[in-house]
Amino acid sequence: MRLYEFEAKRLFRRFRIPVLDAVVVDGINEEELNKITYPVVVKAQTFLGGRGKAGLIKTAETRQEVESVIKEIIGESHGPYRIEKVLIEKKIDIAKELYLSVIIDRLEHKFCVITCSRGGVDIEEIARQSPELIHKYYFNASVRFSQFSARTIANGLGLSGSMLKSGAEVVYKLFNLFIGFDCKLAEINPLVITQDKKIYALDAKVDLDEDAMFRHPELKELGIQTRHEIGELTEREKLAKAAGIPYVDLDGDIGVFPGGAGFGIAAIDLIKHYGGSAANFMDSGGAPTQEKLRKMLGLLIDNPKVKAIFGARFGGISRCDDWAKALVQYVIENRPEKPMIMRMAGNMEEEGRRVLKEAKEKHPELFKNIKVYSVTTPIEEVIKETIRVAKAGRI
Amino acid sequence: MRLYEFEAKRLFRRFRIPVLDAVVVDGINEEELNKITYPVVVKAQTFLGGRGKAGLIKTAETRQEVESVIKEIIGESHGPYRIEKVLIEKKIDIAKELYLSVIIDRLEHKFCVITCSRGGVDIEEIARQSPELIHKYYFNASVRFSQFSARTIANGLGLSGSMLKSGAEVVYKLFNLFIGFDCKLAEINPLVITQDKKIYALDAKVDLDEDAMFRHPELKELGIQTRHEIGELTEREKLAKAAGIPYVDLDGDIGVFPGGAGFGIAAIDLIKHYGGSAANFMDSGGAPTQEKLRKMLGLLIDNPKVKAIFGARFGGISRCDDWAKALVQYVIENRPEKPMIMRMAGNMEEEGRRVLKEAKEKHPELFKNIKVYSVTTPIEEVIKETIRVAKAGRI
Amino acid sequence: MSIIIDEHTRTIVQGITGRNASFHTKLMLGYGTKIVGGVTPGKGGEEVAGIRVYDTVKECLQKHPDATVSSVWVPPGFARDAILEAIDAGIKTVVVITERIPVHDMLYVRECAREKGVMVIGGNTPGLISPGKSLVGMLPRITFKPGRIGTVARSGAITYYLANSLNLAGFGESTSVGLGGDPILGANFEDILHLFEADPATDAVVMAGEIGGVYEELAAPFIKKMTKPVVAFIAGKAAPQGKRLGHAGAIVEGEMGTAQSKIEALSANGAIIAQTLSEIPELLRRRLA
Amino acid sequence: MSIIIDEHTRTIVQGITGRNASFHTKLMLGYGTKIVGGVTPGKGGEEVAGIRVYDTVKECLQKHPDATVSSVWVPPGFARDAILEAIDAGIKTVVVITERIPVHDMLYVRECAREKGVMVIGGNTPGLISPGKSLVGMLPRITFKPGRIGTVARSGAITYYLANSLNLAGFGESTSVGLGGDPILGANFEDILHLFEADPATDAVVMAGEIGGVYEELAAPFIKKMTKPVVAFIAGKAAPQGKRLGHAGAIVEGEMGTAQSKIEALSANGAIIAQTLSEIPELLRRRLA
Repeated sequence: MRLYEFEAKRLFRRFRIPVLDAVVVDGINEEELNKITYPVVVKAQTFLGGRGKAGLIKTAETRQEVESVIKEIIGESHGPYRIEKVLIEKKIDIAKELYLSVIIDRLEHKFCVITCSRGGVDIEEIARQSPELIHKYYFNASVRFSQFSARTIANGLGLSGSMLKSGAEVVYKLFNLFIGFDCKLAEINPLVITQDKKIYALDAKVDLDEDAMFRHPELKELGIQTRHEIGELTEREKLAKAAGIPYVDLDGDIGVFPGGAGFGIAAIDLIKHYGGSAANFMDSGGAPTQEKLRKMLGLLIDNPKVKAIFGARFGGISRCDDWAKALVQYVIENRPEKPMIMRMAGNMEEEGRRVLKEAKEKHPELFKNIKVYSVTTPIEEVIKETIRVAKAGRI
Repeated sequence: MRLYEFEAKRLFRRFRIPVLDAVVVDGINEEELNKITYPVVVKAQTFLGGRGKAGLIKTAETRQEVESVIKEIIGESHGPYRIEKVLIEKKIDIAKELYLSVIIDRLEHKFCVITCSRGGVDIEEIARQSPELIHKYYFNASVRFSQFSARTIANGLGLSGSMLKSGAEVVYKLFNLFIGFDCKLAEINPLVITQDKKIYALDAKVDLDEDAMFRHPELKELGIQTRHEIGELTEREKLAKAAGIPYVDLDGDIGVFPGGAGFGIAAIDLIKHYGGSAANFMDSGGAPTQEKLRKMLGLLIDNPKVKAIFGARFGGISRCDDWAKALVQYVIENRPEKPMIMRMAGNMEEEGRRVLKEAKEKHPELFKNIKVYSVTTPIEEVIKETIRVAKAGRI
Repeated sequence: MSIIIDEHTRTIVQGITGRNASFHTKLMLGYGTKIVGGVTPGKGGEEVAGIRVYDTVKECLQKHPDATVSSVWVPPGFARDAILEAIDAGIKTVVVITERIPVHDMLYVRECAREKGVMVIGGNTPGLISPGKSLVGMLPRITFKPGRIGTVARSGAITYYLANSLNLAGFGESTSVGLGGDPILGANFEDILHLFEADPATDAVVMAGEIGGVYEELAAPFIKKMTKPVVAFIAGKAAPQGKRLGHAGAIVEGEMGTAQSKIEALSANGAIIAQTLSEIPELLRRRLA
Repeated sequence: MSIIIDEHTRTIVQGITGRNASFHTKLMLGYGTKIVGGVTPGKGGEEVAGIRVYDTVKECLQKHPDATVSSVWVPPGFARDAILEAIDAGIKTVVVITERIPVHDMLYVRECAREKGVMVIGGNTPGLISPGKSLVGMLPRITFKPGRIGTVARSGAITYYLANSLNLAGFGESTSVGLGGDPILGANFEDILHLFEADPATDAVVMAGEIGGVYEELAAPFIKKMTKPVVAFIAGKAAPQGKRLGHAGAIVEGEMGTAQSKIEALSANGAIIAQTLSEIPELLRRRLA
């Protein structure tokens, strides 16, 4: 989960990484703006880089200027984001800009500190053009990070004298923040040294491990909540999120009601391969409850773009009987008319089939648009059938 | 540095190891005693074990009783200690008593958790008589202590069901306390389980590493100060301690003014071997300042029991010139009459000799009782000479 | 023959008293898997499906020293500790069903496992099966049949559909291994390919990967060295870039994690790329002919 | 020949800009010790006694890759980090002058050192000297003369008096090693006895221990296996039980730490026990005759 700059800087403050005094506003907030001493830099809060080039970082010398800059930036778009907040920091005299980050290197399965003596610019660009400027230092997850490593890293950045010590301090603290908050990324770009030999994290980027949030209640104290991280959510995505269902809207007309995420991704490929178009990505998670399964189904049925639903349940940790019961209850309660082409196989399949059969005998009219194939029909035949139905508009 | 039970329990509380509600008093403190609900156990605070047998743990059912018990215990002697405080805890119904400790095993160079299913008694006694009841678990200093280790240890204590979990919690927290406060020992004897299935550290013993105190400012917050740990201090020992000089009073008449601690110990042996008797142990530490050296000398000169002083300086990290200057200044300022038989060799010896020679030429009368041998006289000859002088009462 | 587990393998179940674990313990026993004990701290002495529950893995192994495989079903916050407990007690293969284990925890666990020569499979794996011999995890038995194709996949459901496609076309599996869907895994494609290459009962391997991570790319060079054919199916070709699709392992990250990058790396090293599941049997047949 | 250091040894000094370190750097250089660089973080580029100061050990070793020994003079709170830095950078012998290093720190450092095959001597050691060849630490040169006796002691001053007694009687040292006075040490008696036993330039060993700790007892069994005579001097026979004498290493703890226990263990394994320093040369002479 990526954090906004102003959120990341709250973590920095907790670990005493030096950041500039700042205020965050979502408009002309008198009280906050009264705290400012000029000149200042006003920075749009967004998840994307390249804010400078996009005109989303501006300086202001006076109250009048700062107000006009705030009005100008807030509400602007930046890629998929609408700017809602700006961070206002004192403008400082920069002598040097550096780059520093800690990441997880998934090739090496280690923590990796990356530095560059040229900061404030696109680091990937530098890595391509001047790879010799980039230093990498690897650390095993089982080893305690030592002060000497921090000094060696600061030394590699060309720092010396008192700056070696304050630079090493920042490296040490950033690494500890990375560990302490279960980060996937903790980045300072640029790390600046001022004319008067002070060091500040001028920008801050943090990407947290969603799966470790349960052990960081302190994030809530810091006012940081779990959120969808990339792009704005559609209304349906918001509904799904509220129900704890990973869900992404796509452009097609076939609603995909799969088992796990991996097959959900494959199903989108296969639908495209056979000439159809998926309306969504969705994941049921490990062993969904019947209630969750009904909610998942509802998301698809209620989507006006969806012409047919492709469903697949291969019971592993999830059980076919739960799935069948959820389907039956949903159908009886909501009487959907959209065709559903499904396939059910795996653990507790027999019991699932019994549930479906009983319901169909009892409410034949409700199940006339629903087909549930078994393990003997290849999954891709079911997909092809769904595409045919979606195009025809009926079974 | 050993802690009193009530101090150790403050550390326990910080690590959420369950202890009973308690008050600590050094007499009839109305305010504190009003907090008590009866019956209670009144426990003398002392560094030695065997308080029960010594009659220093007593129960009381009423306010009247508790006051009389307090008056009885405070002021009592226990080995070399005078009881100054008592801890008053609620009396509980004990179902089971266990033993649990974490120590540093200097043979293995590892941390070691020791458990015994029989607690509340002398553990060394059990180790001798029923060694099969004692379990030891070793842990490397570089490895993080895991919850599963705590469970395995609790399991080895015969705990099961909900008690397994609460026992493992105590093990886990005690180990973390041991690490967190740089302990040499953290012991709970007994760890009790009550009739209603609660677990408490009924006693608490903690021995801290003096050399790690600098990184535990939190001890001060907890009201725990550095102190001499074994026995009561003599007045001279208190003076030495205030000056940061390791010093122990002994029974003899030869004041020992050595270099390091190791030779200080050897000198006591050698004085005894040659028929003399040392008046003290003393250690100058790594590289003493001249001021510290003068204070060391003063401790010996001012001791009426001391008839002669044996001094030895082998300049290593300490320097002969510093030593000589300190001696000269002390002699000029204090004009001591006690004979001093010394030997000086090692780093900066030449400069030291020059300093001594000049002073002696300037103040011959002050140095008439002072002899400073050189590297060519064996140290044991100097010791023998000092013994002779001490017996004769003059050079 | 088969890899990792066979009819002689003794296994234990960590977190056995949980809802899913106890249900699947019954299914595993029904399949013939030799489960000798379960572990749930604080529930020592209870029984699940006739299997004795112990408080610690150590105690369990003292009673059943022949157990070499453990499956871990505990909640994610306890997974690291449970895996370390299994490793410390002497278990040789740990099958981690638990999903969404914190990334830092898995990095730590991987190091301890590698140091002790222990294979950790998962997290978020459906488990593995050597059809007709043993099943450790929660794979549906119905779809797997004894045979001579080894399969290895990241996604659970794809593991099932692979076997289903193979079986409908007359093939069966020597062993099917689910690597797991979490972003940091214990065993990876390369580890399993090594075992299949050495297994006399395996004629060919089908591997199924998906966007995100780098495990497919890392395995590619070894495929070149293999004597057995490898068919690869990669999911996520149609996934929109930058959209987060379900589990964290499926985030498209950099150039290395894309379906394109994986397909190119695998194909360049001699893997046969399958576009659909149903064409896999035909691709195998051609290479094995 | 000699052990650990000789005339070819290149050394560095960590904490070189401190008062004691810079003073003793001059003395070491005066003795002929080959110091190639110093390290003090934040003082890179300065010079001490003509020796270049670096910010990190790594940088120092990049410029002087032939350095194998480091002496550490930093304050106790920084010792652990400095020793780990030396080990990480590839130093093979770390001589820790710093005294009163926290016990937990030294336990951790010991493990890292053993894992990497690095010898850590100290903490609270005066250092070591191979007379006429090299001196690392702060031992007073005047008392040491080239010869064929190896000495090893915990206390600094006793190291000096040992050599002094030997020299006054016509002996000299191959190497004299101070183990250090801290309670947890890197190298112990046994480690050094092994080296002396293997050193062709050493005819006999004098070891001096003292009350507290267990290093003397731990070394005793090896003495039995040695071909060279070992004379042992143990300080603390007259120390009152339970009194804390100076540094923590000298606390009498349990039955194992007493002078009596040490003397018995050493004597039972063939060490010759010296009651005084002055009788050591005679004891040696008798055994070497």
